[in-house]
Amino acid sequence: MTTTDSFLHVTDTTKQGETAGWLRVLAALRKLPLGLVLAWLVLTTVVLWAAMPWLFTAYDPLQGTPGGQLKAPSAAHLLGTDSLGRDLFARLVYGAVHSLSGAIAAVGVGLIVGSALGLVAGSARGRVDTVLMRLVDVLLAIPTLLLSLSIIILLGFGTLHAAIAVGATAIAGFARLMRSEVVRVRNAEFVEAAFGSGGTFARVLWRHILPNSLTSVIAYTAVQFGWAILQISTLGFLGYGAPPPTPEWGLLIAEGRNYLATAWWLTTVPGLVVVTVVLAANRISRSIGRSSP
Amino acid sequence: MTLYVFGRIGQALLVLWAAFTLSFVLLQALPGDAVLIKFLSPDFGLSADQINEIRAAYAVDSNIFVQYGRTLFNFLKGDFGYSLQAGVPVSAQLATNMPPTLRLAGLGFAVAVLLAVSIAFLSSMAPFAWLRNLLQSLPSLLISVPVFWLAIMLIQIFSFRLRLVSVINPGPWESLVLPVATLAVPISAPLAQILIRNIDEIRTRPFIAVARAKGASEARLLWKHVARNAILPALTIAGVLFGELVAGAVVTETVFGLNGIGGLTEKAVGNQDLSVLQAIVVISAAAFVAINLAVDLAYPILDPRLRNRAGVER
Amino acid sequence: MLRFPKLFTLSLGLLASATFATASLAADTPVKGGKFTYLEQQAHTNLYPPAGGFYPNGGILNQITDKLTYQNPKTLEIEPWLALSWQVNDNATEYTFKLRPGVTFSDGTPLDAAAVAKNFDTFGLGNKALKLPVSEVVNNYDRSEVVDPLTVKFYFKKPSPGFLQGTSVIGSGIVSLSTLALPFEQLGDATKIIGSGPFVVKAETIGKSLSLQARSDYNWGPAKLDHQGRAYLDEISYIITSEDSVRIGALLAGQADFIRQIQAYDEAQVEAQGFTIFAPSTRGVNNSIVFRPDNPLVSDLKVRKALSLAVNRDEIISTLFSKNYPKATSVIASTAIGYVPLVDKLQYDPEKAEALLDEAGFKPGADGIREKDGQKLVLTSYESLPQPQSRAVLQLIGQQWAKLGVKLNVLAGDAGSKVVDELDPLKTPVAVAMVGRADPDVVKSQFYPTNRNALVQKGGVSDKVKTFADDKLNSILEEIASQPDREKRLKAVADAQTYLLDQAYSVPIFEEPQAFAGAPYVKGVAFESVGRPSFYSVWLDK
Amino acid sequence: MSPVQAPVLDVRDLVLSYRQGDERAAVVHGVSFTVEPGEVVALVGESGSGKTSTAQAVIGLLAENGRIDSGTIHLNGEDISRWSSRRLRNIRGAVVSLVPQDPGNSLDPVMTIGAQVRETLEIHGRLDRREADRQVIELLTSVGLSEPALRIRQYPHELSGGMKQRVLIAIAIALRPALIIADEPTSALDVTVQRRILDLINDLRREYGTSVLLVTHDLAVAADRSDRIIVLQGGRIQEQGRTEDVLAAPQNAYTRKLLSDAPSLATARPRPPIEPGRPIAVTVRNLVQDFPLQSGKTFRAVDDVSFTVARGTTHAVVGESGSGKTTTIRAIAGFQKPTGGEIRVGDLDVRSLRSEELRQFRRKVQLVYQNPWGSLDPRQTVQAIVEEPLLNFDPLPRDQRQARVRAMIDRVGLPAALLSRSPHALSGGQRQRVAIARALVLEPDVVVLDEAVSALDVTVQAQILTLLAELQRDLGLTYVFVSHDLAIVRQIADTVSVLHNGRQVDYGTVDEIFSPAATAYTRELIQAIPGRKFPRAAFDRPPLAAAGPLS
Repeated sequence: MTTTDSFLHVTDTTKQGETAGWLRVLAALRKLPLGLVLAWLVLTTVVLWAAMPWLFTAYDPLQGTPGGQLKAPSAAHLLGTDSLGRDLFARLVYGAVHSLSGAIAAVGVGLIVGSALGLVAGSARGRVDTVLMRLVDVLLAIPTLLLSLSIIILLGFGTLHAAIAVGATAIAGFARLMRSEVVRVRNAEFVEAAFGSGGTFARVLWRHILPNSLTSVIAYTAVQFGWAILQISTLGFLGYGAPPPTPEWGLLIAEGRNYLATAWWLTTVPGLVVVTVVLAANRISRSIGRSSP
Repeated sequence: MTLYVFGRIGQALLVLWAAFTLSFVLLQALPGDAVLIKFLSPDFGLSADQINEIRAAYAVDSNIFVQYGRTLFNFLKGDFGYSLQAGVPVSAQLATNMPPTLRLAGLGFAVAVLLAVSIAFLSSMAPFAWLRNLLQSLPSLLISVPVFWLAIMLIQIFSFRLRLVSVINPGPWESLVLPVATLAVPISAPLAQILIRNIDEIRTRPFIAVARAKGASEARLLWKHVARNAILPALTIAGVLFGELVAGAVVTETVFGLNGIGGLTEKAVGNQDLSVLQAIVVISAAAFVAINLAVDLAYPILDPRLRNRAGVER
Repeated sequence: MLRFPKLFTLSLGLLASATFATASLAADTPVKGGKFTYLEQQAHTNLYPPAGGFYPNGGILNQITDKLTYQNPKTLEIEPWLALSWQVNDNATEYTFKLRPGVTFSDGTPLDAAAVAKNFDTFGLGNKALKLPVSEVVNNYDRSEVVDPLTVKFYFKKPSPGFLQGTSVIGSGIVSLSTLALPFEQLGDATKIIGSGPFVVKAETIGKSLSLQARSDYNWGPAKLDHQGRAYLDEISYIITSEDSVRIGALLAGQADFIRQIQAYDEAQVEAQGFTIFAPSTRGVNNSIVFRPDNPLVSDLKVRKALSLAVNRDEIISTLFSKNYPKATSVIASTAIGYVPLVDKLQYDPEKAEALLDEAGFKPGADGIREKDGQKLVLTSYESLPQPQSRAVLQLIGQQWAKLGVKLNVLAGDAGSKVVDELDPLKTPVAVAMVGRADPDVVKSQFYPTNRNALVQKGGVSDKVKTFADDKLNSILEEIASQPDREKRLKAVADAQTYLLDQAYSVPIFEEPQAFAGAPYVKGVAFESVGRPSFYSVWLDK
Repeated sequence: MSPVQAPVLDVRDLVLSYRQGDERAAVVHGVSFTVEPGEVVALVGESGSGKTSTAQAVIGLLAENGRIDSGTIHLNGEDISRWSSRRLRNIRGAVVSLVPQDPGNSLDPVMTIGAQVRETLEIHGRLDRREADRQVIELLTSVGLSEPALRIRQYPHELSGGMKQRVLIAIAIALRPALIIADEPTSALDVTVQRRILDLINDLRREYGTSVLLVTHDLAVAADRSDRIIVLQGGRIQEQGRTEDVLAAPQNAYTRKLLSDAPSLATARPRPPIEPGRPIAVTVRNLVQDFPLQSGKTFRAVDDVSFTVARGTTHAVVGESGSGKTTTIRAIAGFQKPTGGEIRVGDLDVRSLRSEELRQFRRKVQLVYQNPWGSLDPRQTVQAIVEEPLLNFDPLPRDQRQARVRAMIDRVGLPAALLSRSPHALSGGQRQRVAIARALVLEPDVVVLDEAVSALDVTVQAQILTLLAELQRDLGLTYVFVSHDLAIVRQIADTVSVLHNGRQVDYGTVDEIFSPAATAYTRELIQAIPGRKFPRAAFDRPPLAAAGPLS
């Protein structure tokens, strides 16, 4: 009932003249929850940081000003400087690309491997399903942090390797979700109807099962994105993250914590940035989860 | 029913064995070994020959299959081997480190459940809409905070600035306040999210309307009808929460400098103290498997709908 | 709501510091008793005395064991302790010690000639069955002889001039026969270490904390100290607190009395609040970076020279450190024995550095990084956790080198990868080096292939080295370890310093102190000659 | 029922609205009616008519975003329309109670039956535990539940749908309220159960003198069971009056349409008999279908069912839930391999088909599902849905393919503008038309319809049935039609199989089945069909098109 009504309402408004086009956009935006708008704003800003950091700061993130170290936040250095006299804001801005790409790579690994596992398990069923899902159980049974640390030691240090290590621990979650979604969708009548229309297994999988399973997987991906940022920064904290002087956020928090007694901003601000970005990712995930039909 | 129970136990043992094997392979693949790491330290100033002798004495270079067989056999006997780094048997290390971790994890979990349940129920009962909204978004915030950062901040604020609790030489309960708070945050958040979602979902069910039509008050609805139905499905994430608990314990114990399995893990990874790591993996995997098994077996008892699942077919 | 208690605590703090100030005006008579909380950065690894070179190990051993001799940290003279007197033959192959009577281990057994002989037999020869390694301070050891219950004599195969000083170091703490009968791996358990020191291990939580109790019958401290008899403190609580911010925060918040590893950037704040900084010199090889010439990138002397010239020590010290961290003027510290100032070999000259790199054939590439025959001049080094701000120092050196077109990767790896990679010159062409010991032998310890082998020469533990070995250097180092004549020995030390800098194997940066901080009421803190704390004379003025 | 007595319920000018985003949408516009003591008033309307909202407002259970904008609701003389929820609590259950729509989901799954019935007594705080238990057993006995002492310790999932509805009725009558609101109390139940439940409500009403507000979409039920009828459409009352009067002489056009569209035995006109000698399109012989159980045993869902369907005719498979009717047709459509017996469609033996043959077989047999909300992929457009079967088989050029899709959409009576819409933007009837278009686009011989109209409102139902008949006539289709609704079956089918517990109890032409010669079970089914009070053939309605031609 309500969906139909709101749909009709939307079509009505689109019929109005184009003169007030941007007003309508504004009105639509106003209808969005404020939190969601802020979340997108945060994510857009951070993506811009990653893409064009030079637009946001004139300082070099790697070359500090010797003698200008550990300066408190001021007009010249918005967020102060670190122990080598590097501008913290510049390091945050330039670090976005490392943290984001790390998180994206991690989620990518989990998404691709996990979803593939889940898709196969959920659509093949039977013995294949049992074996794959027990395998996932094994992955879950090994403490995630221990697993990521071992993988990093095995692969060597670096942003990418940390991402893979985090991604490996995300596989199980994706696999489970994908499988349950596939099983749910597989049992839907429209899937049987698609087989009834003469669809082959591959076509039905591609046309119906996959697209209908994806909404929750995408919502989960957004959550995992935030989670991956946290995990990568935790690895950085434990000394297994990106090598210095990479201004990766986790490393910023980790390095900054030693200066807490003297320069509290060095760890507090990057921490708040991470919280904000993860929060934004979670908020967006919720909105994706809700919009699913 | 017994067939089902035995089947589940068999599967659990299989998962445990696979976790042991996977971790064994993973750990063996790590570069270096504990002997090298320990004795190569320049503080000993040992020569190459001396180190080779020590390596031989610890038999670290024997065939990997032999080692696997021996380790597995020893584990089955309950012998976890010897920690090269600490110079004590692993079982002794576990004996000293397990109780504090169990205490921390147990309390952390209890506080987390309490927190999650209060957030979830208050978020649907609180008097003002803005308060309800605030409470509903609280779990998102809690889940977004890096645990180690939170720990550092809590210490700075509550111990060093406000001087409310001492982190050095604290009393037995004082020592737990901040770590438990730290640990509870990442555990409570997903739990609260699930509870909120379940509560929202249960509240739309027809039987709630029927209970309302009986004249039930909101409190009665919540406690008698919503609560039980909403909490039951949350049990299924107990295993996952346990994983969070282990990861949280590593970070918490590291930051607070507490002794426990988490701190032990962190050090053992750094020193590649394989026998310690292997023991930790097996123990946590066993705990994970046991928790999931317990949930699986207890679920039918708690949920009447599943009670006669294996008996009469519906 | 929050503001009020904050104000309250603040005023309380002011009040407290005011009381402290008045208290410190009181007479400086040591107060007996009290519990002392000491925050250590890292857990001890093993308490076999020769393993005491590791600071956390030494910090404990220094309280629970006594040594034959006492090296006066001010004069570096060797003074009596457990040995009342000693004799050395001319070519330093025979040492005779007269022991102090009435000394007992904490388990009640006597500390006599037999016990001392067994200790040095073990330190000098090792014990394969028990996996006990040889001490790095005992060179060319042959055998011992118990002359009478209070006289012990040691024989050496070759001259061992460093042995007398060697008896005064942490690594030569005397432990009971029962301790020496234990296999190496059990010596990680502090409660099993039975010494004769002023404190006894009461309880231990491995990796976390240690509780020491004063021995009330202790009466054999170093003879020339003012303080004799038992320790003033009743109890010392060692707590491993690896977080820098927690250690400093706890000290300032009054939760701890004394901490190790306070970083230079916190010094100002600590002193501003009336706390005391202690930065005893370690008198050994300076905090340096060293090259592994087996790696073709740094096999050319010109390259090493250039990199050395491009290091701006003043900038490093002014940015990261304080007055407690003097600029290096040679390979070893200016307070070390055998030090020769070599300032002219440690200049900062970026232009010359560039010229040398050009000469060596490394030309700037498209990305600004120099390359030669397709090989980019990209170097890698692990940070060294025990060294102060090692990561920051390396990053700053990396910045300085970057101006030259040289890239330095700084790794912060796990202990395992670090140990393995450090053996491979191809993986770690650059490393951080530092060792403290108040004897010229320290230079040999640092660079000799079968010791710490800082340059990773062939003949050491590593099987990754292809060719590199510097026989000339090694022969100088051997000379240091075996030359009985003091003058000739010091000459060898000077030669070693000159040679190491001429070859640009080592780039000394600063003289590394051990930095401690104590609460204002902590009095009588002393340090042995290389900066390990001794709490024997500590008392609490509160 | 004397007019002097005050009405139990007096609703005046009730306006209800729901908040949607920033705006409010009114769903009930000024509804006024009364319910006298002891009277049954039926609130009749299709989905979206506002009948349920009105009933919810009376018991104060409007959804959170709903609101009474104006008007009054007098219950026993007191206006409760402005009462706080706290105050409303005191009358809920005690003065006014509810028999809900969906017995399957209306009992708390983790609470015993006893506790749930007792709860009403507890809330209105009267008794100690033992006395309460005694009353609970008494109540369960009075609603005709067998073994009440056992039932109070059971959980809802252990009870059948009809038993659950009895429990819910016991809850509703526990405190002898003045008014019971019965919101579609039987629409989720089989006809025979439906009849017993409605009888029960009627008996209890008579016994206790309680008034009933019966909310239903089923005019037949309303006709049989109510004293007065209120017809709602679009939130407005179209007509209200004594049931006999409204049925006999409806004043309002909408009411007339409802009456003519409502399927009922009385109004349904059987199709002309089919001429003998038509070729056989579908043969089912000795069909047996077993399902393995977890315990290792097997459950026999279909046991020895045989029938044939002549080409161009409609065969109805009739039965209550669990009778095996759906299993039978799924086997025909090739979605299940029968355990035993034979199924032939044309000259194909369905049992022997392997995967690719099975796929080709789909061109001949198509299935239309009961629920048009679940059988269409929510992510596809109408165009893509109808086009998909063509993509699976005929490598037609794009423009030809689209032309066929457009033609088919037009054939099922949908405007071409809908092609770009997605299913959730369509009404239920439109969706079912799309599902039919998808089934027909391959030009199959046989269409299997699984309760294809039972989820739809009566007016829509009538339209779809008409469409199906037309398509059969024009395209010569053979239908296998599954239904629980004998009234519809009588209208559309030529031959009928009646299934009961997996066995075929009756098989023959429509006339034979509806004749007294049928078995007792079939007769019971027919007896249970509501709508007996409908005036016989009062509204003329053309019979559905006759069986299709032989093409």
